[in-house]
Amino acid sequence: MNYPEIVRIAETKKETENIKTFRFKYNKKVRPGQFFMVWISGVDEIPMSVSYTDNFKGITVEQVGEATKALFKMKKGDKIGIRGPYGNGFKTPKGKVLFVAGGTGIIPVASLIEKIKKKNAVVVFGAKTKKKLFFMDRIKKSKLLISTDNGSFGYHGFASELVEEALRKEKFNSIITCGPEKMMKKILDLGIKHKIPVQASLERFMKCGIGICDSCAINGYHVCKDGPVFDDKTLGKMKDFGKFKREASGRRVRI
Amino acid sequence: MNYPEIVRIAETKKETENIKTFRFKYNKKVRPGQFFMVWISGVDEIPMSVSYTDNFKGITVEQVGEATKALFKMKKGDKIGIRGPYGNGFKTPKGKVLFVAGGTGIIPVASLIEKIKKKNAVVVFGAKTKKKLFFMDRIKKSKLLISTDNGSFGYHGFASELVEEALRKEKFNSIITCGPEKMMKKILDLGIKHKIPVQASLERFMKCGIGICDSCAINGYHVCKDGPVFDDKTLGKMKDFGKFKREASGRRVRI
Amino acid sequence: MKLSTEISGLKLRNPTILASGILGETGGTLLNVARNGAGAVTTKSIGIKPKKGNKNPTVLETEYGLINAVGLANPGIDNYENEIKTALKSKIPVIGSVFGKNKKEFVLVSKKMENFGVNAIELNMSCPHARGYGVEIGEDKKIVYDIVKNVKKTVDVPVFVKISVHTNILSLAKNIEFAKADAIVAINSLRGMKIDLDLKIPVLSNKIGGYSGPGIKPVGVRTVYEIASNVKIPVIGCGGVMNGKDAVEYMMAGASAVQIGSGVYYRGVDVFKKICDEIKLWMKKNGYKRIDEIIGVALK
Amino acid sequence: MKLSTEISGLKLRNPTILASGILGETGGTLLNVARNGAGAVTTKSIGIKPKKGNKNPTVLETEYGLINAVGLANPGIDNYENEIKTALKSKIPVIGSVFGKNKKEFVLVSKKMENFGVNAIELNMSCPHARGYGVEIGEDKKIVYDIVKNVKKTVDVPVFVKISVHTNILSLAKNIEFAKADAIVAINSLRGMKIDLDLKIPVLSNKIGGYSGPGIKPVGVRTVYEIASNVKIPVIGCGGVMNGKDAVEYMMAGASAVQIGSGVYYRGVDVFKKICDEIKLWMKKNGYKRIDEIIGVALK
Ligand SMILES: Cc1cc2nc3c(=O)[nH]c(=O)nc-3n(C[C@H](O)[C@H](O)[C@H](O)COP(=O)(O)OP(=O)(O)OC[C@H]3O[C@@H](n4cnc5c(N)ncnc54)[C@H](O)[C@@H]3O)c2cc1C
Ligand SMILES: Cc1cc2nc3c(=O)[nH]c(=O)nc-3n(C[C@H](O)[C@H](O)[C@H](O)COP(=O)(O)OP(=O)(O)OC[C@H]3O[C@@H](n4cnc5c(N)ncnc54)[C@H](O)[C@@H]3O)c2cc1C
Ligand SMILES: Cc1cc2nc3c(=O)[nH]c(=O)nc-3n(C[C@H](O)[C@H](O)[C@H](O)COP(=O)(O)O)c2cc1C
Ligand SMILES: Cc1cc2nc3c(=O)[nH]c(=O)nc-3n(C[C@H](O)[C@H](O)[C@H](O)COP(=O)(O)O)c2cc1C
Ligand code: FES
Ligand code: FES
Repeated sequence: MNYPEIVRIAETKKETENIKTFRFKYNKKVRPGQFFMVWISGVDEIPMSVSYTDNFKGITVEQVGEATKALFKMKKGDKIGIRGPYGNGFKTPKGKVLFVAGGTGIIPVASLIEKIKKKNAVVVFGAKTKKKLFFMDRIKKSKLLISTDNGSFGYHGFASELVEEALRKEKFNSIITCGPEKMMKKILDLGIKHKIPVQASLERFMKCGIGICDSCAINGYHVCKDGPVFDDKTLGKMKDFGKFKREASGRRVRI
Repeated sequence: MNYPEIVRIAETKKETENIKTFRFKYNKKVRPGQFFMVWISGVDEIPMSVSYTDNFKGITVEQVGEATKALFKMKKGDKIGIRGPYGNGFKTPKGKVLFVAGGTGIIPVASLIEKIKKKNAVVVFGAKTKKKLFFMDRIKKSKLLISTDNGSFGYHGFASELVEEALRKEKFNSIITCGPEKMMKKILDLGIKHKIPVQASLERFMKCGIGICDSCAINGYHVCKDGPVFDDKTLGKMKDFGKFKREASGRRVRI
Repeated sequence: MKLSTEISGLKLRNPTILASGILGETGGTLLNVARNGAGAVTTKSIGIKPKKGNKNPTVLETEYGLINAVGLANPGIDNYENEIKTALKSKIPVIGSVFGKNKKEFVLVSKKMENFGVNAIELNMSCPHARGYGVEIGEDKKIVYDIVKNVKKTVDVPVFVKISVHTNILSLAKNIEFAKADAIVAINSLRGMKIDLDLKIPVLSNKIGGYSGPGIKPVGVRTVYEIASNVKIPVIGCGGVMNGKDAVEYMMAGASAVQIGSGVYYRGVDVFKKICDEIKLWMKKNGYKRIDEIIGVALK
Repeated sequence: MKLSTEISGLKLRNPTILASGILGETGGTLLNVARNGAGAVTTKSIGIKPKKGNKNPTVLETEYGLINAVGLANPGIDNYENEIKTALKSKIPVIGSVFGKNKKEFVLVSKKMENFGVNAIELNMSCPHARGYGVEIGEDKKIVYDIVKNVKKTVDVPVFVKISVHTNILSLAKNIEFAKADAIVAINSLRGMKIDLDLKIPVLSNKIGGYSGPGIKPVGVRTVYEIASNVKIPVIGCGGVMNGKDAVEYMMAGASAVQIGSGVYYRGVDVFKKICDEIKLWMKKNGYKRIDEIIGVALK
């Protein structure tokens, strides 16, 4: 039944100044890339990628507004409602994989990176500053290419530039990306150019999470059900990808 | 689901001037003594014992009022609604069995008689006149003791008198009876006197057939669900047995 | 674990009450229901005269509940004394359900019920399918007010008013409170229909019937919540209570007790015992000691 | 097998219509629903201004249906032209659902909807949970009459009126007919509630929501039957249509077509195709050639 199960927070961990991980027991099977609807009672219910997909599940939250702020205040033992997992999740890629994460985009891909053989994964991870890098422990066994917008760590510039370089140097069988949509649009274009299949994980405003309210619609697709992960072919048909999103009211606005 | 299945009458057979058998396909398993709720659409839905319990089911109907009259007019191919089987049915008796049927009381017991070894069954069957005897083919392999109220066939008198005689002559392990309630009361008393377990099949006004409307109540028992077959112990606790019944309104009236 | 509850002075050993019209026509059956653990029993709705009710089919199962149009069949108040007397042997409260065409009938039958010894009266103003009774009366809040007021003047036992889902539930509830009723029972079954696809007619002889059972629970809980948020007299929840959790949900919504009807069909006559056990289990798991700690917790 | 039907001049290739508020906010999705076999699509209810709606949780599953309180979230009529334009590419009828606080808003939004090219207008007078809209308007049959009459004066496309379960459904339906509406859509979801036992609060942020899905079908069928027995304008059935047999049941009760909402959740977006196939199968088995042979057969 698509109804929240109340779980108690078992562990919290500060990842950066405004990103925190919450761990709890929740027994349903989850694939990397799927998400939960997380109910903070009295406040809101919001979509959150599953950041730890084993039985001791986790979500990793960036504080951006009211609901995430309320969640941030919660401690071990506090109750939250979880329903899901929802969405398709990533298809497990074969061969050599290029992961491209921008900022909190690392959250849904980290558990997938952990599942890929070390020698098969190259991870490009871009953040604004050094302080905003997190999950480094989880991804460090793979080959890492880090960028920061201000050069405080790694390459000084955008992740997409590192990607172009990587694609020139090595052959990849698959690209997996999550991050700001404009960044993902660039990565998609690079993938098409190099004829490498791309999977990108999208975000849209969500209410039901189960494909009926239409609030997460993008050109006839539903991010909650058909996505959040879409392949290059589907992304190619989405005229709004990288350009328009929808507000809570359903109004179409520029990204 | 306790909802009528619409079946087509496959065969009708006149048993006596005002008793007819209707056969139809209905796949649920039935025990002798159980009954159906039979829906004659636009008229009524009435309880009817299952007279043939194999897959080609049958009910055998005495025309007494509006619904049975409407049913009598129905022909092969006409539709009736069947739900059930309801009630407990007879417990298959062990050892030597005395069957005591009065009038239409033969209907629910005939299929049980057929299942009992010939040498183990003695059947007392009482009717008003010779013309009102039916199902003789089905029970004739057993030892038959027939009575008619007017002496037009067999013993001239009541079935209960034949029963007293049979009980004097032979030892029985079990008595099974169905017929007018005053007759069954006598049989019960005889059974108790001779210390022979009795099963009697009762009739009460029925609506739901599934134990919730209380219209078939007798001293806290429900004929549709706890019965229609009751054993001597339970019958002994029923103060109304043989004395009172209830009308459609629930009013308690003398039998 | 304390399951006992109280409704305007009426003490119940537990909050499960047999709803009117299910197994409640005869005294022997009411006794049997008491033996199976009910906290109180409600009689079938009784009127001024014997009434045969509708032709069958009158009660059937549908996908998520039952559908019935028994048609207020009842033996009439003057034939009902012995049933009440038998039921009273149970020692648990017996609630006499009363219906009528008008104030006069309601008052008369209620008075006789009281004389027979019932511990409370329930005015059925919500039968979903009997013309001229029930919903048509329950619809008009002025008539309801008038009937309740007059019954209250006539009898001393607590008077409950059973209502149906109503477009304007709040003003109706307030009028009932204003008329000094002792509790509101909500909800009766919903007006529903099932059409037989094979015969192409409504399956109930009365065509329209009352839809009860698990499928109506969200409507019942909502109605109880709305009433409990707006009046001070106790509310008794009814509609789709199948298990202990359903009972707890109604109580959180503000019900002081719950009535169980279709649950008898789905789980047997010992549904009362079963539900009490389930409530206890739930209370234990959640650290509750007394049932009244639960009542109304979800009302903000 | 002829599945086509007609509602006051609006021709549908089959009698399955997407109900308002399910998958109907964006043009792209409406197109996709058309591709999945719907006979017509209804937009989400659109108002005069953008409206965020309620905070989540707004849509959840409950035992026998869904419960939602989206709160009439919508981009506002002035942002809706492109959605309609996209939907119209489907070539099947697009029904613009309209809500408002008062006559002025209903008329204004309806007029704009018509200008955008919709093939019919549906006036939502029955949202079960948004204060000041919906049920509160639909309750007053005089207001309903007034709004319908004025919208009819303003637009040329057929006007449908969607109503809720209402204590006095017949006088409401007659007023709608009298105001010259082209069809009545019945029913919207029922006012319901689900309380979370763990957190002890209503689970929807709005507390009360609309209960839809299989659990409400008997109420919907009854309402359609009662309306169809009493007015001459077409009725569109809605509420718990999950499969072909449910659709046939509604049509027997007098519905010229059915709307499907929660069915999308239970059976996927291709529920329209599936139901049409099931209707055909049923027709074949039962010797029907045209869908209009079924419509209303159960009305005596
Ligand atoms: C599939 C998916 C996975 C996500 N995974 C993560 C994650 O792992 N970690 C993380 O920190 N964030 C994630 N998000 C984003 C997260 O849902 C929002 O940051 C959060 O809802 C903000 O809520 P708020 O009340 O704090 O902010 P608000 O002040 O309400 O809004 C801030 C921003 O969050 C967006 N937002 C608000 N409510 C919703 C909603 N119901 N659905 C989608 N967006 C919303 C708004 O569009 C706005 O841009 C994910 C979103 C989606 C759709
Ligand atoms: C468990 C059970 C098994 C039965 N088996 C048979 C059978 O195999 N063959 C047979 O001919 N008859 C059987 N009957 C009796 C049969 O149900 C009635 O004869 C029939 O209902 C009469 O209907 P009517 O409309 O023709 O008569 P009416 O004119 O309506 O009534 C005539 C008599 O039938 C009784 N009756 C009417 N409706 C019902 C009802 N819903 N439930 C019970 N009694 C009713 C009335 O009490 C009345 O005494 C059985 C009854 C029961 C309870
Ligand atoms: C067969 C049947 C008969 C009923 N008869 C009555 C009645 O006589 N008086 C009354 O107030 N309610 C009557 N009801 C309604 C129930 O008391 C109850 O309000 C309704 O069934 C909802 O509860 P439930 O879902 O637990 O069944 C009847 C219900 C059923 C199923
Ligand atoms: C999530 C959701 C949103 C809805 N939004 C609207 C709406 O905006 N306007 C409207 O008229 N009905 C709305 N409804 C009601 C449906 O159109 C429909 O009347 C109701 O769900 C019953 O049909 P169903 O059982 O097929 O779902 C909504 C229903 C759901 C489940
Ligand atoms: S969130 Fe409702 S359709 Fe995706
Ligand atoms: S017929 Fe309804 S209880 Fe037996």
